[in-house]
Amino acid sequence: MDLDRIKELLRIVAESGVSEVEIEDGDLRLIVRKNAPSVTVQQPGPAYPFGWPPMAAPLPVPAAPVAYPAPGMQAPAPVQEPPAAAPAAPAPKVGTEIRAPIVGTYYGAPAPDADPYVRPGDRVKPGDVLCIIEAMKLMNEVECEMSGTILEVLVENSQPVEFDQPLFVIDPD
Amino acid sequence: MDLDRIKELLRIVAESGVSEVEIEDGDLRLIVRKNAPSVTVQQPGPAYPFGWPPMAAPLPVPAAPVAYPAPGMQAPAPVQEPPAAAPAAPAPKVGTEIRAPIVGTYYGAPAPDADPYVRPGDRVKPGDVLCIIEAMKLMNEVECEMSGTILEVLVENSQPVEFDQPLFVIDPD
Amino acid sequence: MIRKVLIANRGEIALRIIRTCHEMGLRTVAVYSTADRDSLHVRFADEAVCIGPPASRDSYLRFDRILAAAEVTGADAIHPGYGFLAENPDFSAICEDHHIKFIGPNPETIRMMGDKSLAKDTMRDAGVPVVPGSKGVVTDVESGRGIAAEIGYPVIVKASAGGGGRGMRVVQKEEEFARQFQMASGEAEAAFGDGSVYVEKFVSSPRHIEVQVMGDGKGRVIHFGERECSIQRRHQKLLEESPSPVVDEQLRARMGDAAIRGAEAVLYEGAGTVEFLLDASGEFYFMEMNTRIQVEHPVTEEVTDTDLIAAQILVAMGEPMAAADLRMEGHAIECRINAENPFRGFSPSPGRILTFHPPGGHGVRVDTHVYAGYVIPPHYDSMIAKLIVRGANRDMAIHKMLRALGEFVIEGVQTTIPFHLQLLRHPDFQAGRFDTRFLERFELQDPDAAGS
Amino acid sequence: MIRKVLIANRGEIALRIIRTCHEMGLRTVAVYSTADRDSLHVRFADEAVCIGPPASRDSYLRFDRILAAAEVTGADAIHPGYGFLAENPDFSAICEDHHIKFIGPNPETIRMMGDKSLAKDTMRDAGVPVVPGSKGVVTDVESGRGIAAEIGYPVIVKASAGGGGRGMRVVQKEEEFARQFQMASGEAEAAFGDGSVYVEKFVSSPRHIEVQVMGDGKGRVIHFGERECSIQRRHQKLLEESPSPVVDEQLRARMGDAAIRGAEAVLYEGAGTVEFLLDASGEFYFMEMNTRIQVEHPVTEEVTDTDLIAAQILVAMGEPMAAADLRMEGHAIECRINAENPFRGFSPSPGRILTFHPPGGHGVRVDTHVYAGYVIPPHYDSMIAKLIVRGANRDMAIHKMLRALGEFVIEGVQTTIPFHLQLLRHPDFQAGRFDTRFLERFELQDPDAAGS
Repeated sequence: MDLDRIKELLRIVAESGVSEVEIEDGDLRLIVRKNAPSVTVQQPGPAYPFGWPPMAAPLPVPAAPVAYPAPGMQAPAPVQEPPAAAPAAPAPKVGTEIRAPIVGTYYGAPAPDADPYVRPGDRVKPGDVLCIIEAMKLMNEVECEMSGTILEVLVENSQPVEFDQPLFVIDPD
Repeated sequence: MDLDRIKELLRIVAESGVSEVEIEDGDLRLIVRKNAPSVTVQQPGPAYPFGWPPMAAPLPVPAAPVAYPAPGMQAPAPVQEPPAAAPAAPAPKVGTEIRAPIVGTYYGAPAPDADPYVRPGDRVKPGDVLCIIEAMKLMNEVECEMSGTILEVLVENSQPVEFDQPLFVIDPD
Repeated sequence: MIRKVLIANRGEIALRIIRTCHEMGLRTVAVYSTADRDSLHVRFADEAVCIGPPASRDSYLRFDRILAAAEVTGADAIHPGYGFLAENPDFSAICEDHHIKFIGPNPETIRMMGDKSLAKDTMRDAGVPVVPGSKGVVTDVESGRGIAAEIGYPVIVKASAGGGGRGMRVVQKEEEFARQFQMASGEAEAAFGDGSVYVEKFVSSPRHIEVQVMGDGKGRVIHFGERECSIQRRHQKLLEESPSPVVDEQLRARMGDAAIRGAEAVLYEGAGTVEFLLDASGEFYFMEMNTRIQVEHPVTEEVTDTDLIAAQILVAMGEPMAAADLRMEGHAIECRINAENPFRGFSPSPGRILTFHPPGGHGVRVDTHVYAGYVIPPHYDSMIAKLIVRGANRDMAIHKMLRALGEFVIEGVQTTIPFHLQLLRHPDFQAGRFDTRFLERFELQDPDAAGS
Repeated sequence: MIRKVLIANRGEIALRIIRTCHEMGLRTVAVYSTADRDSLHVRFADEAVCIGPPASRDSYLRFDRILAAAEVTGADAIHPGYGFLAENPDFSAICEDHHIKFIGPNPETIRMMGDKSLAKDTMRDAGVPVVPGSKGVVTDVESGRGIAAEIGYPVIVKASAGGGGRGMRVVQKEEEFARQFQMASGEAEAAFGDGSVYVEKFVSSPRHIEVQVMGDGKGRVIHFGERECSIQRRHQKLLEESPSPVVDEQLRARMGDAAIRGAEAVLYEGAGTVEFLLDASGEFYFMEMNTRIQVEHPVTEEVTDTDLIAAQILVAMGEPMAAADLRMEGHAIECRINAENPFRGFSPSPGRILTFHPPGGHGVRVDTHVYAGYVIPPHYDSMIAKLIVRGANRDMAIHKMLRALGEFVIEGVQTTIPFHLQLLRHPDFQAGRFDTRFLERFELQDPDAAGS
């Protein structure tokens, strides 16, 4: 399970009104929990030092952090491990990863109702458009830099991607 | 070089008026430094919070700590390593250590001008007095619990000893 | 004048005292058992003397070995910390005999406050409110029953020499009195070798509120406000805060005055804590006086901007205490981080700490003697750190504590951090609605059991 | 209303901001380069987005990538920290364009204060004392020489776009003027692509004193007292404290008033610092204004009992600032712990931290993003921790800092801890006798070279 699935899951839980979700998938166990309801604490005295006015609303309790597996300090668990290494994902076929050159929102097709640029099994060559990453209202086409066969598409439409995030697995010629 | 030698050295440096002493002995390197002279800091305002009066005298700067070799946190260097393990001491003959049963001041002889209870090479048997440890004005005789030959006396007259500190090395029969 | 202080203790409080001594320009001597060779109080003291094997009775509780260590190192004062010999009148007396300054009250005061009946009588005579009950110990069931009838049920039968809940029985009605009385007395005899008990009114829904005082030994006493210590599990405090969410200016003044009256009556010297029970109607009753620094003293330090250890030492040096108005600012909370498994009945979890990363930043204080690689010895108590935060008000302090606990990484042993996180998120805790029995009702959610 | 804050920075300041955001109930987004995957700001943020490779110009300095990260995470505000984009007017402007609140001043204020000549003119017009010198930039040697003759030697020639000592030349007498002028201008051209310089009176034995201000953007500004930042090595601050040992109540009021006048004149919004040179006679001159939070802000927080990051965010949310009197209590010192070898010209010492044990206890604060096992990347600055202490007065703060530095264990890399220990023991430092050139005279004793 990669970071983005976790993000997506977080968003879904946040919007669902459900207070706790637990997922087990192979060795990975992920628990997402939302806040205990926040309570107004009646507190006399100044709410903010140095003459600041009281806060308009009580501060919400921060959400419980996502239970990433075993975050050791000595060798921190890589939170943004590429999905290839995550036990939850099916073992990808051997190949080369094509990674995101920028941060933005991924689109696999030129328009919502259009066919995707590439599907697993497609042959690609240098210069072929693989996807679009939207950043700051600009649609940036990501072009292929090698010839080969697409083995896998790793992200989903309109999903946010970060720099260096694997997008495709390609079997180069 | 054991802790007590370091203590002794510290005391000597403190009394000497010398500001720095450095000793190299085999692999061991020990540097003892005294304070930089303390300076009265002119400081307006209260010297002590919550209505305490100003201190009578300026606070002295704490003494620089003795430079024990490599005090790593992961595996702290044993500060009170028995001298047998210290590189500065001559390698002791193989034998059994007789350790101090209490904290106090070590005396090797019944009186200042008397012969010592034991010397290296002396034969001892159970019940023989080996030394005196003075604690709280009481002279506590330390008796031998085995038969054998004294190989080494590890502490000096009127030196403070702590619990479990090796005093003698004995070659048991 | 004090120039070199021997600290007759271990763990975080030994390090706490060493730190302030060094800041005051005083030399320090640590004493330690062979189990504590690698503890930070040994590392950071100017001198360290091994005094015995791991068992406390052969090391940290041995008068002779500690005094011998003071003699061989030339220490002119002994700070006892808390626990061990801190409230032992004989130790205070023997230090006096050896012309070593005991940083704490004189033997008579310690003895008097250590005897619960005598302490209560002394306080009552000084005009401090006490729980209605027997004057002194009750030796037979019949006179006990008479007193109980007079003050009204429910009553509590308590061991005179007790502590930690042993020899303590609540009696709801007269029919049960004889049986409960005999059980309390029997437990007291077994636990303390002293079966004497007293009988008093049982205060329901009480809060444990204590007032920090400091006396100069000549009859002047000042107070530093209160601490709320109602979050207890089997009489063991787990979280403390200052101020209490239910104590207002007027109540604080009344409790402070009472604490000062009591301490002045015994010409109290040094730091002490007067513990009160506060009932739901706002009435408070003297419980006992602790004649030492407390584990939870940092919350008072944070809101009153004081160093209480430095204050103890200054008083011991004979520095006069100037008059000062109490000024409390902000709100402080302390969480005790124990090596215990909160999901297994707080069972001890000794062992090697593999990873230790304390939280930091604005308003966060950590008092600890441990580090990555440290082995928690099984011989002593399980507290490995105190996490203290200060915020502008209680709400902000709670949020700061949640943030700090969330950053605290300890691996290799179980700790009470998950307990504190759940407690601090509890609506009743956030609202300040709790008493000393709150944790009996509090349901801890075990995350490992969530899916089962 | 701000609900989610993206922190466009790294290291300790990113973590510092995340902590306060969480305490305020705000969500946080960290951005990071591939070199910072293991940094604590990534671990402790609610979300983290990788924005580029290690080089700052491809990650932390890239407007587009940071704004895209804000877009995909739905952040509604950006906190720039210090350094990187914090004083970039174009970044502030582009945030405005994208309806993302930039936590800091508006682009015009940043631009104005970033131009040293314009800043100086603005301050002079607002009645803030400035160093006598050229009005605006000087383009040719002859007019420069005329101005120098008017204000009297020594004078200093400074790059308008400068910083960090580049494009800066002191001229002692008229004969040297032409040569030094041309060298300063040439350096400025080379370093900043802008050869314009100005000429002003050279203040000898100056102290660097700066005043912390906060403005609401509507013309109201308050100040939080001064910081003493004269302990500098090649214009890099190493130790800061508040209050300054040489600033008394009256001087503080005068400097504070001047800082407020200047900031009010530009309708200043958010946290800012007005830097002054203070000469030996007690006269002070405006140097420059930093339109961001400073590295050394914690010393002000400690003595004024404020959270300046929270204050920045509250101002950005439009919360009104109430009138308040400045109250400074106690004395705070910050030591910058850099991964540098002080005995080898403070050369950087990147690498893996093997052991990391920060000091703790009463009055000690540590702000750091590192931990045992952390690898310090060679791409960014070398600061790995800030150690801040607060004591009742300067003397006690110095002793507390010595105690805390003595406890700080960092193994695997060289640090500035030995430098700070020697500095704090220096009689002139302890007496408060120093200026910005103090470290040029300060002789560091290398313990490894002591015997040779």
